[in-house]
Amino acid sequence: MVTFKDFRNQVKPNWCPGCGDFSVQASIQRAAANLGLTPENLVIVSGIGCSGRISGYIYAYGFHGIHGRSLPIAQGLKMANRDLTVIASGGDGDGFAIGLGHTIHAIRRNMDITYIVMDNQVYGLTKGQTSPRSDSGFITQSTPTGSIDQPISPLEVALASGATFVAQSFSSNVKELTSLIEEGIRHKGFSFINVFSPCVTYNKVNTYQWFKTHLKKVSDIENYHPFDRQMAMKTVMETGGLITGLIYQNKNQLSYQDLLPDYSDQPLTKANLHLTTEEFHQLITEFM
Amino acid sequence: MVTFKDFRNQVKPNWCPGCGDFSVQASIQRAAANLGLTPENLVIVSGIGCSGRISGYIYAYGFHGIHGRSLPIAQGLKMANRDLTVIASGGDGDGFAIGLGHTIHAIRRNMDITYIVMDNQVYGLTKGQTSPRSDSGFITQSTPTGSIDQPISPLEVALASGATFVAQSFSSNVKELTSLIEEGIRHKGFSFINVFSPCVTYNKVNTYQWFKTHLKKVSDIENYHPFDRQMAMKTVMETGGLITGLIYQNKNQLSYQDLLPDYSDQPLTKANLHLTTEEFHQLITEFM
Amino acid sequence: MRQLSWKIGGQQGEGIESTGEIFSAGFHKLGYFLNAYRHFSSRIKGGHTNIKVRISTKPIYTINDDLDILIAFDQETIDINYRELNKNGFILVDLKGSPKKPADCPARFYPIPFTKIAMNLGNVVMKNMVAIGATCAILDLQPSMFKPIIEDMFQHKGNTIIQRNVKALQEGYEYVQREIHPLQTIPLAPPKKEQKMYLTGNEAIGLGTIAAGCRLMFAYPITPASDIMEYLIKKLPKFGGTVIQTEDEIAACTMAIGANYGGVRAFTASSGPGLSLMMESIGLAGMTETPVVIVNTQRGGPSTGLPTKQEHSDVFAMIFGNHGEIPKVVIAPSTVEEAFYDTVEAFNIAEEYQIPVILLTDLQLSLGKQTTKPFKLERTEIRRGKITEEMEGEKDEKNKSYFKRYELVPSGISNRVFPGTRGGIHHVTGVEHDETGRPVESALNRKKQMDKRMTKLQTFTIQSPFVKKIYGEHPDLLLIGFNSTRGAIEEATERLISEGYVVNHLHIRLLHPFPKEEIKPYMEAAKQIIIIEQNATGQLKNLIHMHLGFFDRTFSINKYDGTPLLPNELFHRIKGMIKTKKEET
Amino acid sequence: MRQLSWKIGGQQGEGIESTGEIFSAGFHKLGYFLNAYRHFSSRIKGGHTNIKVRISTKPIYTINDDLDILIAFDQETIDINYRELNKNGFILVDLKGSPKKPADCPARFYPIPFTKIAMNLGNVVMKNMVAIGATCAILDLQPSMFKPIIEDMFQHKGNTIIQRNVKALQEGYEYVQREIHPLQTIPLAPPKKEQKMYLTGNEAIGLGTIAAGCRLMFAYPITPASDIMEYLIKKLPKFGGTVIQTEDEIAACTMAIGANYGGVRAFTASSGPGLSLMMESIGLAGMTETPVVIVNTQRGGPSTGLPTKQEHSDVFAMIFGNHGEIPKVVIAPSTVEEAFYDTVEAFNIAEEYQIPVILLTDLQLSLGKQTTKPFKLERTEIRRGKITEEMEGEKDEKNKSYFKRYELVPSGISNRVFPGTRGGIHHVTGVEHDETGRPVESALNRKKQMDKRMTKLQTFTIQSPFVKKIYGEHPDLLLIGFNSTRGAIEEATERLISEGYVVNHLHIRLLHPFPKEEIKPYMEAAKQIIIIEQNATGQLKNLIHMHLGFFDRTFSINKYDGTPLLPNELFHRIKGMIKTKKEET
Ligand SMILES: Cc1ncc(C[n+]2csc(CCOP(=O)(O)OP(=O)(O)O)c2C)c(N)n1
Ligand SMILES: Cc1ncc(C[n+]2csc(CCOP(=O)(O)OP(=O)(O)O)c2C)c(N)n1
Ligand code: SF4
Ligand code: SF4
Ligand SMILES: [Mg+2]
Ligand SMILES: [Mg+2]
Repeated sequence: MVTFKDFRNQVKPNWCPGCGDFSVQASIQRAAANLGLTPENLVIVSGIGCSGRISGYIYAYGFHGIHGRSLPIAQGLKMANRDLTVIASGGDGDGFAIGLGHTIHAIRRNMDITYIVMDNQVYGLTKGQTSPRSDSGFITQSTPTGSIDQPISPLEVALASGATFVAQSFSSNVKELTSLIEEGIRHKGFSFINVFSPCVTYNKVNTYQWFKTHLKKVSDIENYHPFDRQMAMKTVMETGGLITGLIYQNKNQLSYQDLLPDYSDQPLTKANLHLTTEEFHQLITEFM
Repeated sequence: MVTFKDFRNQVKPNWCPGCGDFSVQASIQRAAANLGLTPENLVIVSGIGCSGRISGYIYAYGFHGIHGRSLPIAQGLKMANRDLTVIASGGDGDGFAIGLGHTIHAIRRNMDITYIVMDNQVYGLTKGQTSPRSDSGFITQSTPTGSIDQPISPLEVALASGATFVAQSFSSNVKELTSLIEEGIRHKGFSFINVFSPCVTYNKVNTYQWFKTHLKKVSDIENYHPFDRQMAMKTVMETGGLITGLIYQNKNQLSYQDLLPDYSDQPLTKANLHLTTEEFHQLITEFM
Repeated sequence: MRQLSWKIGGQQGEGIESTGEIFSAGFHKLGYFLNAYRHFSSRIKGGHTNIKVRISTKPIYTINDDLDILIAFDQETIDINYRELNKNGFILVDLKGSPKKPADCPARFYPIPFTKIAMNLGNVVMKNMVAIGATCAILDLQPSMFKPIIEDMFQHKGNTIIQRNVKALQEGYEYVQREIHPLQTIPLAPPKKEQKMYLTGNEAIGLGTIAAGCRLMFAYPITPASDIMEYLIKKLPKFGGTVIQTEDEIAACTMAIGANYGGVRAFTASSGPGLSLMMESIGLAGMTETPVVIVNTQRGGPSTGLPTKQEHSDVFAMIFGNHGEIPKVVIAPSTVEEAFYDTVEAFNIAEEYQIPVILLTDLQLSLGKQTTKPFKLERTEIRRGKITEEMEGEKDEKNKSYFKRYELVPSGISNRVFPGTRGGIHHVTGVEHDETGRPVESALNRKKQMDKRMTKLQTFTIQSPFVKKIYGEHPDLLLIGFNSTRGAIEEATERLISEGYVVNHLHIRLLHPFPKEEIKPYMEAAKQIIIIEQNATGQLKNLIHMHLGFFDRTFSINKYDGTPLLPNELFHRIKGMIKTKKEET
Repeated sequence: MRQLSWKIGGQQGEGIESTGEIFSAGFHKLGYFLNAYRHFSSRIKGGHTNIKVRISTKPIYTINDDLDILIAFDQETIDINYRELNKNGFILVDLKGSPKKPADCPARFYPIPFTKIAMNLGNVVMKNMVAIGATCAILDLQPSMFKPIIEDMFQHKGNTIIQRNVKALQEGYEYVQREIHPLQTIPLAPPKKEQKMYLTGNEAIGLGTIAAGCRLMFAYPITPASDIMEYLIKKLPKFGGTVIQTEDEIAACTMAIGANYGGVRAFTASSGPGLSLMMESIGLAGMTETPVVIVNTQRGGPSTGLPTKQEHSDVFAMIFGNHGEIPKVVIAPSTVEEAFYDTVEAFNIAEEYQIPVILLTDLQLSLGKQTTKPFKLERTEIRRGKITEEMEGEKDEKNKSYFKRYELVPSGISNRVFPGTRGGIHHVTGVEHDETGRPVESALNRKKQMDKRMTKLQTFTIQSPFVKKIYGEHPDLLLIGFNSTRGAIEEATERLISEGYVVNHLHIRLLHPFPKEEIKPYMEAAKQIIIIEQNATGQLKNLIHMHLGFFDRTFSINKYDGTPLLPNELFHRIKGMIKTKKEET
């Protein structure tokens, strides 16, 4: 039997002690074990940021790409080998600033991959500038008098973009997070999971304590059911997005892979590259 | 008195006869005249696409930039000269494919500019490929068996991104469109206006006729009032976005210019560039 | 006549393009060698457009300067193009709009009621067929030769349409025969009968990718590259793959990188603006040693520039554009045939060396159509380089091993392994890393890994890194070019030789790493060297200076007005520059 | 001693950086010349970091290879750094963790209870102050000299904190005086008293932008450029402007272009990955003739590479990275002082020539601190080039005129006019255009506008396009470098001269357009030329080859392991390469 230890490696993360990303790492490892995945069939693609380092801390294939582009890399990979479990991951700057366009287009495309954002509402690796997730008024190196931009709402944007799986969690709640990641991986389509993952060094506002007092579980909301997109949107708007759990899932929408006409059932990576003489002949005859 | 003729130039648009963009052009000219703007204080910034050519067809300052970047150019310009009326414009590929990140960030930033998307649900200038606005199943050069991506909903995405002014119109309805552009320009903040502007050459589905039978005015919806964000979102979701009029406006949110601490009231472009000896001395003393 | 130059012009949207198609398809079927180039502008309807088709009994790699027959649908077409006409040329112009013959035009001028004939038959677009019919009369050919092509082309539109078009063809033919007296026909010499293909460079590239075993293309539309995706979206699904139209070029390139990392041959194609956006991704491919092929169909720059015009101004950007230093290969085919074979090789090189490979074409090659020998699958091969298959993975918890993806081997080329392979787990990162891909900042490791990467191409070359036509050991002139100017240079060379000059011609295929040692002897042997390129700053010239010097003997011919460089034009420019006396014979 | 080299090392997050700050601030106040460089890694807490401070009685432009005093908070610091120590050097190491002296270390080794003393005073971070106090004892200086600096630094934390830190300082001092016997102090020679500034290259650039009248910065955070935005966001609002943190570098660059078009001096700053993303925007600026200044603080490449390390690998990408051909200027300052004045000039050149200007620095210059002469506002000027003010606009409907923004004037530099100006209406586009900015595709217009743009820099140069130190007319050696290697090259030159070689040194400031004619005589005069740069492929060398050749006489010294090139190291590498016999005297 696989256990989460199978997904551990010998690398000591260089995150600050107490960083929220540790628990995200652990949750991915647990979810992978619970689902009985094997390390060689799991790929963690990540962006650049403190969070982006995660691909090096899990015993699985890992691709640490460039800032904001984890999703295109992950999608290209998934297209190449549909049998792999592909998890894309990165920070809130990575996914909602430089990578925002890709995030929304990946949501629209609905490939069967899982995207985990480690949302600390700040730029960690570059030493504490505002992120698109920073609250207005938030004071950072780049906004010494407080941010004046409206923060982005990941849940609203994901829902508005037609996401088929939207979840949110808090890195302290490893149990909830693990099970959401499992569900995300099981979901046949693009799964978007935003995780509040506190930066203990540069975000002194949205701390563990702050989240503990502000977050609410959707499972505690009466009559909430995550298959109603309008209800999901309404609830997100009403709560300012401070909810956790499975926010929305659409199980009916087919994934990109399943919609693609003539897309090989076998992983493309296993395909025979050589054309037959006949196939080639047919191709060139068009021009003869 | 200024009239729309003041905003006409001698250039004959190279759009196809019947292209929806002609009316968008006319509506901008009318709105500018109705508001009593002068050509030299109006700047049309545009992206690349058939739609992007619009900056050359209006007698005003015009900046035809690069694909997907009309909004950053427009924002930089507005920062330089807050007294100008800045209209950014472009196609649905420009604003929702390559430029989508900028669109949402511009919405968040809420500078006092007006953004008009000429939405023909296809790539015109590059000869008819799918755009992020193409319906699924839409057949184009790049999707001969029909698009399998979910189309983006401009209204949902704009609302979800915290837009303070969201409107939609149809290029056939010059009256409505003109008045929405006027309101957009008057709005103190970022105004997002999506315009269904049929491509008569490459979109044989979403035609003038199609829109005529499918669009509904929000003013015809009972009890609709555009100051309720939740109602706006709900209505957009229910109607599949096939509505026109002022969808949402938030008059209370200050614009970026108004929130920016110490931002010069005078256009920065008029500022004296020279430091006084004293100012300079103060700056370097810190390092002495 | 052994060759004929024909042009049809009118407004965009009038069907000029498909008329050119039909016309050349006819001659292709007869067995002639063709070369066609379309002049068009960056708008959908309206604006002058024309297609020039050159027909010959022997292989040709360029259109030419002259014109024998001009079909004009409007006065603008005459005004823009009549200067190209030969003295005995023909202008067949639509009577509608009362066309005028320019005063200084020596060609024969025949207004013909193209529109009227077509309208009588029910549809104005058929004026195109009328024009082809009229051309037949002048060439003394039976218009029925176009019937099968019309049938093929209009098959989906039904029989009536086909018949009407055939009628239009016939009426055009008959009108000329009936009304023009005396009609001095210009019959073409008969063609050699052998199998040929007639296609664009972009189509050849598309074919090449399939032959290379590429199964995924990721791309964002842009002129003049979009055809490649439009061709492949029709073909790749037949092989289980597909084309994904991405949100932008950054996504296109990084998706292609992701797919290659996953073990599938994948690529992207774009033009200047798209390539500029891919610079960061190209660096990622270089640093992570992930193969990726990128096609750049050059067009007029800078910025949006001249999207529908010919230029060669991205050479340096392709070689040096990304920040930091990576191994990279830039290949520039010069004919449709090369475009095919070089595409296959691009995939081989990318995988063998685990690097980004840029296939650099230009608008003239990519969009222009050429007759070529049928491509041979046997002439291609698939070489995937070092790939480690399934291995005994360490299953014991304590002893989990990482695969040395970046092992320091003398060649610099370590083994790749695809995700999903047992025992192959490793980490990939654009950050400097150790042998297993773990980010490491130490100076020692850095130097080793940097050297490893740069070693990969230390001795790299390809078979014939340049095409050479050598006519003498100590030539008066050495002409050097690349991409689609090849035909023009060859024809200019022939004329120079016929005037008694000794001229050699090198056409560079491998732009980077530059084959300097191989080229050097040819440069040393030449009295004067002229570097011919379609850009303003002389990028190939600078590359040659950088690697080889020869400042005293190198001269430049540059063209950057967006139009193709043509044989006569080039001949005259070269003649105006010749410093050396020709060898007395 | 005339100079001292001091280093403090420990884990990131332990306050090493601020200790270096305080330490050097003290000597700066005393009037010494300083140079400081921080070794750090791409993580927030943990991982070895150190700061090396060199203190001298005369100007210095680099840190050096040697070390007199090493303050170590852990064994790792000793192991990594002890080899730099002079024979008579000192290691002062925290007693905690039972440090061991490496067997081959000749320096004096004194474990001191830094942590314990600090803990006794209430906070472990004060071990830094204890260490500074200990250093004072060795230098025979009163620790009270640091009091005003501590007061300044901890002002906002209140009096108690200040007093405790002063106490920690004192106790460190006293501990050494009390416990180390015999204590061989190494007193510093007294400094020359004159006003000086002590700051980083990035701070100098920040100051330069303000002095240039720049009022808007648009940027996306990235090491090692972020400091510039962080400095300016504190200053620009005082002048009515601001810094906008954008969603990415493409937005940053295009916003800066928009603002410049609007008439405000605006810029962006980034490093390699950001610059790669800006290539398309840079082309837009070139094509639309919109001024824009872009700062590239180079770091280790390719891709994410070595974000906290020194390198020079973006030279070619800066000059040639964008597709298509535009006029562009690339300036590379080599000292903090030059960084300031060159920044001002960058804005002047951008506006005068209406082009993008890239200010190329490197990590060592951008983040390293240097003592420099106070900047003088009088030495700067603001030249905005040709700007048309308010004009008589055509008000009559029939006669609406367009301003000829791209008028074909001989210099190629037409008048600009800002939106909002009456009579100035025109169109701006990245598409090829006519004199009023209307998109035009004709070959004739294309050539004219292309020539116009390229003409702008035909004869361009700047005052001293390179810094020269000429010691002889026919030197044995000519050393050529750029950016922050200047100090190392100067010191190596001095040693070579002291050994009897005749050595000249050129340090290139204007990388593009390359000042080839000016440099040529110096190259011709030299027996051997060594080009020194921190990259693997020899980019400056290639640039020189391209423009000037001299293949037979040019040699390369490259370093690309991420660490700065230091004077001794360089001296030895040069000596190992010298081909020419030194002049007999
Ligand atoms: C193109 C590019 N621009 C900028 C950077 C610098 N950079 C590295 S990480 C980062 C943002 C980090 O924030 P986030 O994505 O929220 O991750 P976190 O560190 O907070 O986990 C930036 C701007 C880069 N590596 N590449
Ligand atoms: C970076 C870049 N990529 C691609 C292109 C090619 N291109 C020009 S316009 C366009 C899209 C046109 O679609 P849209 O924005 O919807 O405008 P429309 O023509 O439909 O009005 C594209 C892909 C380009 N100019 N620049
Ligand atoms: S800086 Fe913040 S996000 Fe980065 S490792 Fe430290 S706590 Fe985590
Ligand atoms: S192609 Fe479509 S969008 Fe472009 S001009 Fe023609 S009708 Fe308008
Ligand atoms: Mg973050
Ligand atoms: Mg469109």
